[in-house]
This record gives sequence, structure tokens and C-alpha cells, in this order.
Amino acid sequence: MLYIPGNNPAMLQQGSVYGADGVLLDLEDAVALNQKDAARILVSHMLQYVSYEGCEVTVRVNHIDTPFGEEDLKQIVPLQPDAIRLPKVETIDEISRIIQLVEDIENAHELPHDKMKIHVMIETALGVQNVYDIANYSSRIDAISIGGQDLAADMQLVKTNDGIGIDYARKQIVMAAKACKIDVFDTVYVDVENEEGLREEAEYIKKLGFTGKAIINPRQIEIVNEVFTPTEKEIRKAAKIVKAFERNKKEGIGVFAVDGKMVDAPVVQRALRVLEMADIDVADI
Amino acid sequence: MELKIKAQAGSFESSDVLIMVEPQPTGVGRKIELESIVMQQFGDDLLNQIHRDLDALGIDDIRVIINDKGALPPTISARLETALKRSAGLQAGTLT
Amino acid sequence: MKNILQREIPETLEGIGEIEPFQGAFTKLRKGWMEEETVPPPNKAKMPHSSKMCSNLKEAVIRTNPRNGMTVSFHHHLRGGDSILVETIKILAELGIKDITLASSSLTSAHEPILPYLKNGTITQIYSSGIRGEIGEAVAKGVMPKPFVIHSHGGRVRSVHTGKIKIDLTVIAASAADIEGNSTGAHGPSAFGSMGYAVIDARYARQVVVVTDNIVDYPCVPQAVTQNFVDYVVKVDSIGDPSKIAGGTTRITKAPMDLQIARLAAQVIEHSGELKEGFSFQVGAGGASLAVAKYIRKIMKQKVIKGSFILGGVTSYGVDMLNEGLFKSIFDVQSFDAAVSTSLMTNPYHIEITAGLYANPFNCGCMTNKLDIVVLGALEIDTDFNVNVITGSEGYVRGASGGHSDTASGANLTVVVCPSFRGRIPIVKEKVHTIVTPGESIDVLVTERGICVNPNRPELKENLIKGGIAVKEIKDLAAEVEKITGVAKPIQNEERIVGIVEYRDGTVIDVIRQVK
Amino acid sequence: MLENSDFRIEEPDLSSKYDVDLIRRFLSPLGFNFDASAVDYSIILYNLNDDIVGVGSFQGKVLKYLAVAPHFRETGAFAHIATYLTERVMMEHQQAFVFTKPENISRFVGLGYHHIASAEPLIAVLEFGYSNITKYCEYLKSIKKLNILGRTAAIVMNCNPFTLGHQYLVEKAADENELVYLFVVEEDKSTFSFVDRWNMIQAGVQHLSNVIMVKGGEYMVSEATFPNYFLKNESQDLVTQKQAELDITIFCKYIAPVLNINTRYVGTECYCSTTEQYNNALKHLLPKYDIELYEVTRKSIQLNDCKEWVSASKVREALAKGDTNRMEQFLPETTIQYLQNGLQERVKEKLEVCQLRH
Repeated sequence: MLYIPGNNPAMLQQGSVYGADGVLLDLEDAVALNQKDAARILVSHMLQYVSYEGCEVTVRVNHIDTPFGEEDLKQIVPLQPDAIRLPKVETIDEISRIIQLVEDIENAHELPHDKMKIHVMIETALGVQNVYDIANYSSRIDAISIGGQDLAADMQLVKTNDGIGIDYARKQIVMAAKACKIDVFDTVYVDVENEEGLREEAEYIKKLGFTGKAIINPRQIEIVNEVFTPTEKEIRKAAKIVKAFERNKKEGIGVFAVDGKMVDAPVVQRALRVLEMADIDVADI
Repeated sequence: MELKIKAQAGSFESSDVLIMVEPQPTGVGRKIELESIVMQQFGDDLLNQIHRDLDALGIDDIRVIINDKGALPPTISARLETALKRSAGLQAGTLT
Repeated sequence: MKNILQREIPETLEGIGEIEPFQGAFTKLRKGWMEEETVPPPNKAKMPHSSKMCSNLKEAVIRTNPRNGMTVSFHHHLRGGDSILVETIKILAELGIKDITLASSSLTSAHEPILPYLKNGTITQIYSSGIRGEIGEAVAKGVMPKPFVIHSHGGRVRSVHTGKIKIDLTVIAASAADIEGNSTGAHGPSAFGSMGYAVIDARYARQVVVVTDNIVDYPCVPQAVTQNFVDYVVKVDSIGDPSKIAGGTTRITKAPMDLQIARLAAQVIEHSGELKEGFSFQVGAGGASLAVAKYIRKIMKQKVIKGSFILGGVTSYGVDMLNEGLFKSIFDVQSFDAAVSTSLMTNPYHIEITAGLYANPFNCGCMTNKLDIVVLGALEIDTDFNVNVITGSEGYVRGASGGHSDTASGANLTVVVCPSFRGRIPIVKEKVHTIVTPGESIDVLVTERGICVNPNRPELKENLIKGGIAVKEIKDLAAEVEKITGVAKPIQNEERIVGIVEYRDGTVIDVIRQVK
Repeated sequence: MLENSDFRIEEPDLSSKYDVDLIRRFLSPLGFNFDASAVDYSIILYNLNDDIVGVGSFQGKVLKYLAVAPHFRETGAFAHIATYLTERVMMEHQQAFVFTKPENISRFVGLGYHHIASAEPLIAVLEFGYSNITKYCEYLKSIKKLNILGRTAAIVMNCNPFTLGHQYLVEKAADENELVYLFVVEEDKSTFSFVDRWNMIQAGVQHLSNVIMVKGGEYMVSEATFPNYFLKNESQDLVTQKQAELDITIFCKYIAPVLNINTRYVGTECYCSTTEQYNNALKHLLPKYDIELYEVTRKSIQLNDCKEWVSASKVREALAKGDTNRMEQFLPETTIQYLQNGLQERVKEKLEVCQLRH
């Protein structure tokens, strides 16, 4: 998921070509306070003009309690990007207010409520404490992510490269996401020059269970993709499971064994996920 | 849309356009000053687009100064819209 | 008349003479020999123990008896750091010499001080593989009375052989030379590596002056230019700005767009069928083209493939690949950074070659013919795959033909890498402003928005599709680009022809008209 | 170009030595000697990793000290800083200027700024905005009087306030020329406001029918063309000299041709070295543009047995001390009257607060 500053036309017009799974057009932290209007208008025009084919488009709006948040939603929701990302969510009350507003706007434009997904960012200590309830609040929420910079600030600590201070939060958020069976994304790695540092962090958060990692520079795409691309061994195993599942499905068998191990629905889900990340079509295996 | 003050939007950055607008007395017409790094290829296009956008908003008396660094049409429209809204005091949700 | 690519070419042109239109990349070569007569090198004699040393460049120039209408040649191995070309032209101008034909293997921004001499009749014609910056702007505006000629590196050798470029004086900068003129670029404080373009000039010029900032004990080793061709030797304090002659090592670009294109190009090469044990390889020196080497290196290591040789303009990146054992040898006609000179000096498998061996179409086979894969850039490419690397979006000359058409015609797989549009300017389009390399020599185009295979390579397309690579029709890509940028108005020209673009076989592939 | 385009802007506190030191430390290796007193506003640009990408400042409507760390030169950072500062300046003004070294001209021209003039090898000035030098020349054309045969003179005056000396110079020029364009420095940086100075001069030259008063605008001894003129302390250095050359070059290149000016009048200078340097530069540059320079000996008056030169600074000194008698000896009747209409008190207060040189 590549962050693109919402007031930067050069990046907005090229966002889809770098090979990221998704682009995140940012109206929040990457836009100066006096350019919020400019960015909002620019992103609206770009969404209607540029084809982001093959690339999931998310727009990050400003927090609903800032002077910008409501206007962002009014402009962006009618354009129905694939998803909208809400920053610094802390409580159920907040998320319910926002979703209500989103649906009011959708109603006004006669738009369905199930097309545009909602992503929630947890960036405060309170948000971390409430993360499961927030993530579980609505079926529209299909991913949550952690905002490391803001969380570190909220916790009054200096974010270090080893991420020790936000480690608990990372694990908590992953757990909540897994409990809700939704995707979970890690925070950005800001030192663009440090490719090894990025790789180490990506490997670590993959081990924690994150689905992916947000990035701020196209150069980071390759490294994160490499880390998250399944190994040949993983792919082989996943293919085997999925094939066995398809075979058994025809015969109406739900639970079966592969290589002496029980395979049930979650295992199949995981295998499908591996193939998806490796960009392999199930029909091809 | 009634323009009240001079205002600008956009930037000097590559693929962007800096648009400055200044209200003019009624009847003066549109004064458009255009500079573009793609003048030869897209100068006319650009001018037409500005006129179309102004037509759509019903703005007849205005001075527009355009400094284009090869912006695509959506960027041009967005910057013009931003500048006009700023000029008319209609910009919502921003800090100045 | 029109050439085979439907470009309008005059039958004769004042300052050039009769023009032979381009008939296809191999039409002339198929005959097996060059119809044009070649001129013999000049006859010279020197008494034993007579001195070739001159106290300064001016003295040397005067001793060569400069005259109006002469042709002076230079090499561009000092790149942006060269000061010898400008100094020589200044001396000739001071001597009141007029109507000079300047034949430099290329012209860079370091040569901009010659601008006034183009306007005042000192220099009236240019033969070069490339022209850039203010000079490129001036010549496109038509400041010179005679049309300039853009040739390829291989084509230049042919022109010298046939006497089309009849060199009266060549001034050869070297980073080390002895008092007899044996010289090299491989060592010394201003080392710049290979002297591949200078060698042909030394053999055919009536007068040969070697200029160096570094006189070494006789005999100078190695010898790129040998004493039997050298008339005079000059020791100067400086041959140019060392930091610009050979600055450090060439870095791979960090521009995300270039890297993305390079990554795609590497995938294309990987699945093309050409990336196999013992393949030979050439990439350009900058941008996306060089970045392809980074990804190819990775793939070669992963798949344990070893190549045979690297050709052409060489960067330290190529040297690294040689040292890692990924390639067996480098054949170096032009070196791009300091690390290359060191390698050239010390590694016996890093070999200096001349422009003739590199790319001249009219001999018993140049090395570009043995290329498997070459990756090239483009300023523009059209839906027939014709490539422009010479004129920019405003019609000014701002690039170099270089080895583009030479390597494109020789390689088994010619990959062009470029963005589909730059700023708002379309790069992939229906018709390029100037054709340098004909579409028939281009096999595949790689842009950030799509990969297009030349229809004359169906098996390549099949290979790519098999490898899981999405391929687009180039017409569709051009249409897609036009949808994004809008329809660009073509460049407005005067009728007057200010320059011609020669194909490597000497035919004219396109002309450059005066910019309004 | 797209490298690290996510920037953060910080507005440093120019009264804090920590912030000023930070800017100075950043600029010094890039060849700038940052003088915090010569700017009103600065920004520091960071990337997400909190590396300093670049800085920039402005004073009034003039952009200064724009620099980007070598590591970030490939990015849009320079354009980003320039956009931000230009926008800030344009909120208050009709145009923004850049004062820079000639080698940087192309970088600003690349942005869209227009080069006005240079004083090689130190200074170049460029502008951008709603107004520009072409517009100023249009203003000049609108006030231009036809004068085909005779000589046309120009005088540039600040007149802080208008003294007998000024009047003498104008009268002399009016006598010796068919037409005199009297440019009044428009920059409001003097003790007396532009409006006050303009009114005093108008009253004092009313009797001269061939004198046309002209607003100096942004181009005749203004903060954009000659900032050192408005410094509190005199500075006799190369920078001042080059600024003077710049100002004069603009006069010769743009202004004189529009009005067919062929002579310029100045008074001899005996007090202010900045003005003296300016006069020296005039001597050196005007002949290159076929404009004659007349240096008129400063008017003196007889005071208690000794001769004394007339000067505006003596007037201000006397005004500050409340020595009305002494003050009025240097002033024409018109100025005295103007001052009596309450202006005197207003200005006196201002004089007590600060000592302005002009």
C-alpha cells in the first residue's frame, strides 16, 4: 500500500504504475494545513480522470473532529474509491458517527453501502485499548492498520528503529484483526535510504501476522513485496491443499487430510491467501 | 461565483500548475496570461480548458495567470477550481 | 523523394551533395561489401630522432598549417570535462581560420563556449553522433550555413573510411602519452578509460596532434594510439576538469519510475529466451537503461547464469559484474567512470576496442553483430517502433545517436526502455519527430504502462506471454497515452533543412528542419 | 522527481538562537552566510525521516536564502520551498522577488520567475506575480509626455523630507531640460511615508511646469532592487556597490528607453557613503547606455558666518530635538506648511523610537 501525498499531481498521476497492490491517496498528514482544500479538490479530479487499474485505491481523509474531516467525506465518498481510510480512531462512538455520516452521504447520492470498504487506523493508546471493539463494529471495516509515528507521539516516546515501544500495540492490533478475520497492515518505515532496516522490519511484522505494510516511497515496494511473497515451498504446499480441497468439495467432503495433517476451512483459507499473494490463479494450479 | 480577492493555487513543481486569479470589474472580460513548458504542444488545449471551466462556473470578468509545468487536465481543473474557491471565499475545510 | 520510412528527403542538399535515401537496415549490407570507394590513409615520413614535442597547443596547431575550409576532429572521451576541443577551436579562430568542419565524435555541454564560432563563420558544419544543450538549440535554429550531420558511432568510422569526413587535423586528448605520441586514457591523473573513438581519426587524419597533461617515459604502455600515426605531441597543464572527466562510480538511478521500468525490462529479458548461458549484453550508461543491469545481475545470480561479454560504453556497474564472474570479458569502446579506467588498466579481460571493431557495418563483422541483448533508451518511439534519440519536444537537438542504431541492428534482442509520457509530453506516439533507429531493429518496448512487442517478432511475444508477462499492442498504448495527455500539436518547422540523420550505412534516414 | 515528496514544513522562530543556529549550520556548507536580521520569515523543510531537506526565507517581498541539501536536489524540494514562500509573499503583495547569485538564475527561471537584471558576478534579481516590470513600463507610458526634440532628464529622490537642497536640484534640472521626470522612491521605509513625501514634493515643485512626478514603484531604489539603501547602518562594500549597479541597470535597460531619458541628475554626496557609492556606479554605468550624468554641487546656506550643506538628515535631527528654528532653515515654505499640519508631531514620535537613515 503506497502512500501518495494528496497535493502532489506528479505522484497522483503515476501512482498505479509502480507495482504496489494498492495506493493510498492521502489528505491527512501528507498535506499542509493550508492546502487541505487544494488536495481534496485535486484528489477528486484525479479519481475521476486517472485509471488506477489493477490497483486498489484508498483515500485517507482527515479525522472527523478536525475542520477538514467532514468536507473530505462529502467530496470523496460520492466518488466511491475502493476504500476510505479513517485516521486516529479511538472509540466505538467515533466510528459509529463516521459510518453514519458516510452512509448519509451515500444515501444522498443513492449509492449502496456495501461497495466502498472502510479501513481504520489505530494511532493512539486509547485506540489500541479499544481496537477489537472498533474493528468488530461494522462489516464494512475490512482492514485495520497501525500508525506508528502518531502512536509513538501519543505514548510520548521516541520511535526507534527496532520499534520496541509500539511492539505491544502491534501485537494487540494483529490479534484484534485476526479475531475479526480482517486484514491488518503495519506502519510505514520512514528511512527511505535504509533498505536493510526496511527488510528487517518487514520480516519481523510478517512473523507477527501482519497482512502487509504501508510504504512511503515506490522504491520500498520491491522489498516489501519480496518479503511478503510466499516461498516456493509455501506455494507448493498451498497448491496441494487447494487442489485437495477442490477435489473433495466435488465429493462433498469438508474435512480431509493432506500429508497426514487435518485440513479444515481456515487451513484452506490460508492456502488460498498464499496463492493470492504469489499472484497465482487457482485455475492455473 | 463571485470573486472577492486575489488568490492562488498549485505549485511550481513538475507536473503541477500554479494558477493565480484576480477579480476584475464587470465588463472587463477574461484576461488570461499563460506560460507553459508545453506551450507549443498544449497551449491551445490549455487555454480552451480554462475557458470551458470558467464558462461552467459563469465567470466572465477575471484575470488568470497560469504558470504550467506540464500538468495534466485534471490537475489544471483542480487548481483553477481551488484558486477560484479561495478567491470567492468558498473554500471549506482548510486553514489559511 | 521519400525513403522507405516515408520520410521526405531531398535528392541533393547544398553542403552535403547527393543523398541516398534509407532503404532498410540491411539492404546495403546484404551485398557483402561497401560500394563507395575508401580513401587511403595519408603517406607520411619522419626522420629518426626528430622531436615531435611542441611547447604549447597553439604552436602545434600552427605547425599543422591550418587553412580555411579544413576539417578538425576530436573524440569525446573526456565527456563533460573536456577543454581541448574548445581551446583548439579558439586557437583556430584566433588564427583567422574560417569555414571549419567540426567532426567531434560527440558534443557535450562542456563545448558550449564554441557557440559564438558557429555564428561567425568559423565553424560552418558539424559531423557528430550527438549534440546537446545550447549548441543543439542553436543548430536547430539554423545558425550554421551548412547542414549538420548526425551519424552513429559505427557510421562515423564508415564516413572516415570513405572520405566523407576528410580529417585535416585531429587533436587527441590523452591522459598519458610519451614524447613520440604513444598514448592512452587508461592511467594518469585525468584517466578516462578507453580511447575507442580516437583511433580511426589518428589513422586517417593528415595531421595528428596528441595532447596530454601527463608525459610518461617512453614508451607509453598501453598504447591506444601508436606513434606511427602521430605528428606532434603537446604537454599542457590540464586537458579538462578531472571531476567531470571521470567522476567516481556511476550510480544506479533512484528515480522510482526508471527503476520500475527497469524491473519490467528485466522480467521481459528473463522470459525472452535470450537470457541464457553465455549471452552477451549491453546497456546504456544512465537512467532506466543502466538500472536494468541491476535486475539482470540479480536474476543471473538467482538462476546461476553466466554471460560471455559486456559490450560498449562501460560503467563501473559492468566492471562489478565482470569481477563477480557474471561475465567473462568486457569490450570497451568508451568508459563512463573512474573505476572503469582502473579495470581497463589491470584486468586482462577488460579490453579496449576501436569504434570500427565495435560498430562499423562495413568490415568483416563488428562486435555489435554478436550482441544477444541490448537495452536502449528513447526520447520518442512511434507505433512502428521507430525511435528518436536526437530531437527533443521542442525540436531542438538534445541527444545522441551514439551506438543506438548500431547495437539495435546487431542484437538478437533489442529492448527500448522509456516512460510512456514525460510531464505532459507523450513519448509513445503515432509519429516521432526524427527517426534515428528504424522500427525494424527494435524488438520490444518496455514502459511503465505496458510492454509492446514488434509484430515481426511473434515468437518473442509468445515467450513473454508464456512467462506471464502482459503484452499490449503499441497502438493501444499510444492511444492510452494520448487519452491521458491529450493530443499534442506537432512541432512547427520551417522548410529549411538544417541537419540530416545518417543511418549507419550512410543512407539518410531522416532530416532535421529549422525550428521556428 | 518523485523521490521523498512527502515533506513537512517547520516555521522556525527567528528570535530563538537555537533555530537560527540550525538554519545557519545548514546553510553555511552550502555557501550562504545566513543573517537572521535580514529576513522576516523562514521555513525549514523536512522529510518524514526528519532529515532537513532545505530552507528558505523572505524579507518583505524578496525571497532569500533558498537552498536544498545536495542529497535532495533531484526531488521537487526546491520548487516546494519556492512555492510556499511565493504564496506567502503574494498574500500581502502583488509580486514576489528573488535576490540571488547569477548562477542560480536558471533555477528560478525554471520555476517561472522572470529575470530582470544582474550585477555580475554577485547579484541577480527576478520577479513573479500579478505585477511585473512590463506593467510598470505601461504605467510609465501612460504618464509619458511627448518630447521629440529637447533633452529629457530623470531625478530619483526619496526626500525624507523635501528640503531646499532637493528643490534646488529639481529647479536646476527643470531649467536645463525640456522635460524632467522626478521619480519618488515608493518604498515605505523612511521616516516620512510615501504619501507625505509625495505631497511635500508636489507642493515644492508646483511652480515648475515641465516636471512630471513618477512613482518609483518596485524598480527605482526599492527593497527589491537596492535593499542596502534601507539598512540602518551604512555599508560600504561590494554588495552595496553591486546592488547600486543592479538598480541603475534596471533604470537604463527598462525605464530610460520608455521615457526617452537622456540625462540623469544627482546632487553631490558628502554624508552618506551608500549614496556616494550609488553616484559612483552611475558615473560608471550610464555612459554605456548613452545617458549623461549631471552631478550638481549640493546646495549650501549661510548660517551664522559659516556655510552649511543642506541635508534631510540634519532636518530630522533638528526635528527630533525639537529645534524648529534650525529645521526650518533647510526647508522650503511648502514643506514647512505641510509639516505644520500635524505631521510634525507624528513624525517626531517615530524619530524618537528609531533612528532611520533616510
